[in-house]
Amino acid sequence: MRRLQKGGRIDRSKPLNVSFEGDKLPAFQGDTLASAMLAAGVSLAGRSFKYHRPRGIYSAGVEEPGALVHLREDDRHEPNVRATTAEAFDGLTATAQNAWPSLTFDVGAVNNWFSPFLSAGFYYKTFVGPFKHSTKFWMMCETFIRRAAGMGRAKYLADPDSYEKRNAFCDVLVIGGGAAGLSAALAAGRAGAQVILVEQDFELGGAILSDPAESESDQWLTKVRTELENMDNVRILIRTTAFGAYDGDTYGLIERVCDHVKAPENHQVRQRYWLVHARRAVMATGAIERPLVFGSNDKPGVMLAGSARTYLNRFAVLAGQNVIVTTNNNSAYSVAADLARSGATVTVADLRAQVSACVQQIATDAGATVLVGHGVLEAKGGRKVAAAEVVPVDSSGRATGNGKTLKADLIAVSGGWAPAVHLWSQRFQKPVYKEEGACFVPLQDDGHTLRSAGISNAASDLEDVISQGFALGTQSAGETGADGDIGLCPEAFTTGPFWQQGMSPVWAVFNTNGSPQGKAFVDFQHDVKISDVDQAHLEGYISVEHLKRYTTTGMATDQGKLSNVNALARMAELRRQSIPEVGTTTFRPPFTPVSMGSIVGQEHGRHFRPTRLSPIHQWHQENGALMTEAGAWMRPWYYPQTGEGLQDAYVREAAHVREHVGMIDVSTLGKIAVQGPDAAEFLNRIYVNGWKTLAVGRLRYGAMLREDGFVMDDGATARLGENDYFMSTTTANAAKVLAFAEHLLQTAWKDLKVHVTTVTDQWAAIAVAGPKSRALLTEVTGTDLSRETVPNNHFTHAEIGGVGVRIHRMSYSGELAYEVYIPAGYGRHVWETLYTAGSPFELRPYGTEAMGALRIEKGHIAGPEIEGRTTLRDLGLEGFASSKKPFVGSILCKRPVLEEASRPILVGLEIEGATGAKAGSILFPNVGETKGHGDGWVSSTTYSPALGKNIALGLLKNGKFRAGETIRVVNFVGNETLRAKVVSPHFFDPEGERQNG
Amino acid sequence: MTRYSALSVFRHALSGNRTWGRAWRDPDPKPYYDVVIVGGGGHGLATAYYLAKEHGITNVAIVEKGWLGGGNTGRNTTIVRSNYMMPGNTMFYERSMQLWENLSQDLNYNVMISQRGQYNLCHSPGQMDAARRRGNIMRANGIDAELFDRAEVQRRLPYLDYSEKARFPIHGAIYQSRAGTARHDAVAWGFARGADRHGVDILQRREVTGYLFDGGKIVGVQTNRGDIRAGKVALCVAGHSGHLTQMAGLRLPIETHCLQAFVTEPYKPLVDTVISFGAAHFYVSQSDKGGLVLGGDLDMYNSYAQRGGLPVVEHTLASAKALMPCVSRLKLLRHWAGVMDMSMDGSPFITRTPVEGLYLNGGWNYGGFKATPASGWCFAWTIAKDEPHEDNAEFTLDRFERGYQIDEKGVGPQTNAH
Amino acid sequence: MIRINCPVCGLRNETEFTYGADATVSRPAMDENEMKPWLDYVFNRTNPRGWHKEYWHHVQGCRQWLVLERNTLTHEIGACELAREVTE
Amino acid sequence: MAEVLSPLKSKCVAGHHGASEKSGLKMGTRALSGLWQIAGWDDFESAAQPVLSSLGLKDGGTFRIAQHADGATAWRIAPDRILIETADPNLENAPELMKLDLSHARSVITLEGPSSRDLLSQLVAIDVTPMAFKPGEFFQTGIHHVGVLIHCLNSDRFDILVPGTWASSVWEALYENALPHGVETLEVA
Repeated sequence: MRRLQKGGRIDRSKPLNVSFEGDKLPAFQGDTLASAMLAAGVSLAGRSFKYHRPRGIYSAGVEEPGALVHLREDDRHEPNVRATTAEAFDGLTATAQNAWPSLTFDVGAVNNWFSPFLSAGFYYKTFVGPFKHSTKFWMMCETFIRRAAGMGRAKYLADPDSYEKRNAFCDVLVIGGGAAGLSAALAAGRAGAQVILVEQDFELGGAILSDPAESESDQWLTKVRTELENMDNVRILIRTTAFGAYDGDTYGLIERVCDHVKAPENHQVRQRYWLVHARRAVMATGAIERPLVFGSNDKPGVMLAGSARTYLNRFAVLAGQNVIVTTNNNSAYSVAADLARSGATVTVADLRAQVSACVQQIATDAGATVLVGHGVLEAKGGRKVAAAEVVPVDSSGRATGNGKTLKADLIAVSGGWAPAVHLWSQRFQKPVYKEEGACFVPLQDDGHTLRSAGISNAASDLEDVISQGFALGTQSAGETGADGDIGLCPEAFTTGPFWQQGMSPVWAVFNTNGSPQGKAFVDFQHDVKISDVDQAHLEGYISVEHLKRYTTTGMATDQGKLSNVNALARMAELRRQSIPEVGTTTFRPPFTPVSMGSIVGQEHGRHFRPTRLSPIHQWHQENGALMTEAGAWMRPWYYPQTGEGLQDAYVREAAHVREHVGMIDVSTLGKIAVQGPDAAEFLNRIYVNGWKTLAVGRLRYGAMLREDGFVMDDGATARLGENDYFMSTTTANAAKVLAFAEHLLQTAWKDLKVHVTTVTDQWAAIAVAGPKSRALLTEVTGTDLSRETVPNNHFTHAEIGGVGVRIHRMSYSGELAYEVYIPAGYGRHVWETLYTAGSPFELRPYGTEAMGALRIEKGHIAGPEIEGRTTLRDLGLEGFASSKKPFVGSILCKRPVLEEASRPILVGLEIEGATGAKAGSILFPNVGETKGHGDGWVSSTTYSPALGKNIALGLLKNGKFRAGETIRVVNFVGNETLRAKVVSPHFFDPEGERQNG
Repeated sequence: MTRYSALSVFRHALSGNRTWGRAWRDPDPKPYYDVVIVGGGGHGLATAYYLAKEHGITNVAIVEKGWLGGGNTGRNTTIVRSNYMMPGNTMFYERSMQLWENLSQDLNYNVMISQRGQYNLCHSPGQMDAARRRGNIMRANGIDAELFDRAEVQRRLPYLDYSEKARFPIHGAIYQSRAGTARHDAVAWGFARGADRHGVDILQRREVTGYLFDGGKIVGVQTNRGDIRAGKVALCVAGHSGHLTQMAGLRLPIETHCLQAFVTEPYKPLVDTVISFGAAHFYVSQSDKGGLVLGGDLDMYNSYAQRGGLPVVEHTLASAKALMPCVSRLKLLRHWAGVMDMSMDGSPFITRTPVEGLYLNGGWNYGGFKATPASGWCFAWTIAKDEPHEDNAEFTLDRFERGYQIDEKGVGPQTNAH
Repeated sequence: MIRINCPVCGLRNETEFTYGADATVSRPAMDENEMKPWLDYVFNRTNPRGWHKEYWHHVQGCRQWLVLERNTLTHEIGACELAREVTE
Repeated sequence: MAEVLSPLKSKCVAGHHGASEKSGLKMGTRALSGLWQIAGWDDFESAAQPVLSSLGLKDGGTFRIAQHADGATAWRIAPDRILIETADPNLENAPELMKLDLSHARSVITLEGPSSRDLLSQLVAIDVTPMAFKPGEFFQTGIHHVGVLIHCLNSDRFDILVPGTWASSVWEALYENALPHGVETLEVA
């Protein structure tokens, strides 16, 4: 292996520092890590998955199964990087993976000796262990298996790089920048369509880049590329993979913006995820060469023939000095010729019985030897190829006589080519089999917006590639209405034998007895041998899906790009069926693996989901509140004083409200404007209680059910005007209630003249609660808020700090209390005005935990009680339901189980002893077993400062008749059993004297 | 039939693995079976296995339109657990767990039950309370459960995001140590081999196209390759239940939805347990091969297409990174989807139907895989005895009429919310 | 990415919408007193393989409820109307 | 009278952020003069006309194109709803028409600069290229899962109306995505 003195497409004026396993590699701008490794003579690149066999560089592209490495270090470390697609950059460091203690001496390689026992499915038959009802033995074995499996090692470090998403729209998306794709983009571009052309490589050209530099093809490429680059309506994205084709003509692309430099700088993103909506797409993705199956065909030094040519012509690396080129088609003759011309000793072992003279001449003219009707039976050597045993074969690949051993350091193989139909298959269906060329191709259907051209469509020759591309580009642009002059199709250039011309469908070489020589691999990365396919067949795993899953062929990081057809061909042979009868597996996205970070873009960490903030949020933060999550909202949980924890703080806050006055930010409540002449009728239907009589200036509590009759939400609604209501919902259900209301109005109740609009953002809201609340508000507003003027469930308009507000008299805490509604932009101002004015009244802010304590003392329900499985009756609200009118859920709430007398219903619990109960504890009778589902559960708990004891709300079977009973409150997961007395849920001021006072 | 063991593997290896017998036969159908099971997935195969093993009913055929185990059995995220709270569910899933724990031995097929534990993370005090209730119900029913606070979760799973930056802070977790994963394909193959050993005929690539009726009673199935008469016809076709009952004139409280699954490239052990994110629908485990297996939410709309849409791909990967920031540079290898029965309360059906001779096993929502053994066991009981076992007594179709919704999430009759 | 042609807002990605429910079931009249029609409306579905009519809500757009025709096998999109303009 | 506090006030501090030597964007906020929704039923358009006329608006615009007059802008946000920005707090009354004050319900994020369309394309799944999104046009869509209204003022200047309680989070999403372009944040005017 060596770097040639001249030629290639590398920039010799730009040497790069590149290292593998600590060894410096001679690399230039334009190299890949793989080409640099080859140039340096590195043959051992990695270890295989199962047997830890040595693996070299097998390909020059995305299909690489062997040369997978760790790239970069520390928090930019990346496992499983294909050396063949990693662009060389200055400062690149790569290390080997899946080998311990070192790549050259890997303990895991011991598996290779045991390989007969590790055949297909062996683990399904072993490791069960001798113990009934125990999984311990398997789990012990599993520990070792897991350590040996996996490929690269991931790190637990957070990614320092950033990513972005971009939405794009175009008329024609061209996927693939080879001859077909360039021609398609050119036609569509000339027609005037908006075109995006994507190429996964860092250069446009596709297979042309594997032709000798400065050949005729280069001139074609330069001409077409230049024209494209000068079109404003064509966007060219290189280093960009179209990884998936999705519904709605949407394509996912990943652009590797900074993977070819050591680290992104100046806020550049590492990768960009493009979501492209393309009216038409041209798939010009080319083909992937197929391996041949023979003994030790996985040994470093065995390489795809086309790749050997790529390394030679693109990277100026001669991958072997003594080369056996073995093939079943014409394409490898260009490889043989180019290698021979570069000074290698080349022998072509062609599996076919007949090869046309002019094709042979291509090789012989360059100095290569051609053996027709010959194949490689086995690659020989230690950690790399040293020789090949070449045998004469019949048309099925079986040896017909003794072979000879030829010295070789490179075996270049070509089993034909498989069109890269992945994207098409992801979107539509299984591709169809084309006998001529023995390959799967997309079904051509004009109804499809994604169509293929060129080699991915099994074009017959280069002229066909270019004209297919040009024609499909023209057609696609035309279908989007672009009708500019497209001119003439760019002339084709001459090239060597075209991809798989003349292919004979033989993919494996066997001994004279029909068995493979040694280990002959179908799937290189997962170590699936042809004998594993045979065994799967023997055991009845004969469908392609069973075969894939039983042997794991095609499930490695290359997703069967190499193994697919050879495994199918073997199964077809065994089943005595054709390949299409055996079928193929479905291709799934992504085409090549994509980093998770790129798809996530900026939506991570704090920006994983948006956050909703009250207009008063900043004040809470500035004043030491501890915040808690409430759906998307952040709410003040409690305002700790020095040294206080949650418990002390909320008890203090709640007690303070009962004694003086407190205020809490309730801006998070859902608020909905219900407007229109039929608003009352609407409320009458959606709430269980009646609304026809509510006067302007008053408000009323309401409960609503789901369509199936369970409680959905509750809250108060005020009548602001004749046709104008202001509904409040719980924080959690605001969006759900609004969408439900809109649904009913727009689908079922179209006759109602009602508009519902969220006004949650319009209003800040502050609850002011406590015996001194009236005095405080009276002073600060100068408005008469007396019991007579503003009784409970009334509201009035007032001013605070010069701001017009609406004051609702209603109480959640059970205290004399008001809710002040303030235009949001003044929310903080009013809060601060109240805070300052409240000083003589000992006003203190309180958080959600204290609010919880207060409402539990009053037996008011909240989220833990409205948990989606409780009925009005369960929650003690049956009295609210009107019997005079139908309402949402009014029929289904009468289903028998929902009316069973024994259902758990809301009760109060007074906990015995000094320890409070935990919500989620289970209720059991005082005696008997604590098994099963118990008699109910604890929904909400608190220490009640007002009562001086621990209390709770719970739902208890027959709760209505169990007042005074002592029951057990069991928290199994906290190892705690408490006793509690069943009481009314209205612990505190059951008559409501305080709130009505 | 070879009994599988390390010894048999050794013995066959010595003869070059060329002497293995078929794991199951490929028989021609008989004209009549006592029971025809429609659907050769895990549930159908398990039903056949237990019909034969527990009830001695061996004149049984499984009719599968494709290849056995080719549906959701081979498309799920392989999690097994028994952390259900609602009466009707709790003991059913615990029966399943107990069957799992002995399944490899019972089937003589290693289905790789890995009881590596499962964490359900909680992100608010309210979620902690809900988790406690669930854990307590489990414990009261003899099922293992532990509740961990934030510090304990951090000690056990140090690689999650506990930083200030986390949008949804981790408050704690409920943990079931007996939960874990199983090798999904092996479950289908193990049951298939077990059923076959008892004489059950597995008829692959045969699609049911209708029923044979005698009066109002179903007495067999029509298939694309001929009719088969049967004493009883049992549906195990979750994802397509509605389609197959429609042919018998029955509408179900079921919609078919698409659930995606994701696997990354293989890595050395990174996550040694199963973690469910409580802030979004997301869970992760790592397969024995090393791929991180990720699961997310439904695609939300009715679908029979076994492929998913991009929004859920984005959502799932964002959840993964939100939970475990280190996954950012790891790579997604493959994503696919399964179609499944989403029922109106999120719970399944194992029941006789209003149509005589027709039995239904379906409505598995997300939970089908973990239920496989108990589903087969209970369905076999129901078919054999014409009445449910107490563990599937509530999985009837009339429960909606009665008002007995088994709604683990409390979200009501909206299939895509379960 | 399903793309829905909202009659108000134009062609938009599914991410702007929420899926509502099967639009082939209609809500019984408010004064329907029988249990059966309500059970059918709330619980039972035809669940077709193929073309389906369904409600979508344009929550991040005009907040209109739409009736969309969509193929559940292929995810093809058909007609889309404002729910309020659909006449049964 | 107290000052209206914008939820974006703490964000709008003059400064340059992100990529150095690049200034692709300016982000800021502006106060709404007043924002009203008018909504009606069957004959909405004629019901709305007196209100629109009194503000000098020809009509309510289309679902795509805002209607603008001196001191008033109308966005037709739904078949029977129009959103109007106007300083006039006393809109005409009309029968069969409901008015709703939303002046505090939205915040405006202002965006301008050569990279503003690029930034929008990072967050909005709609074609925002100059051909597809022209001055005077608007659409309602989502940014970072939040429903917003984006109004194109001229070739590279946009107003984004965001529900106030989400404004801070939407701002941050825009800001994080803007860093590679270089972003100047503007003080509240």
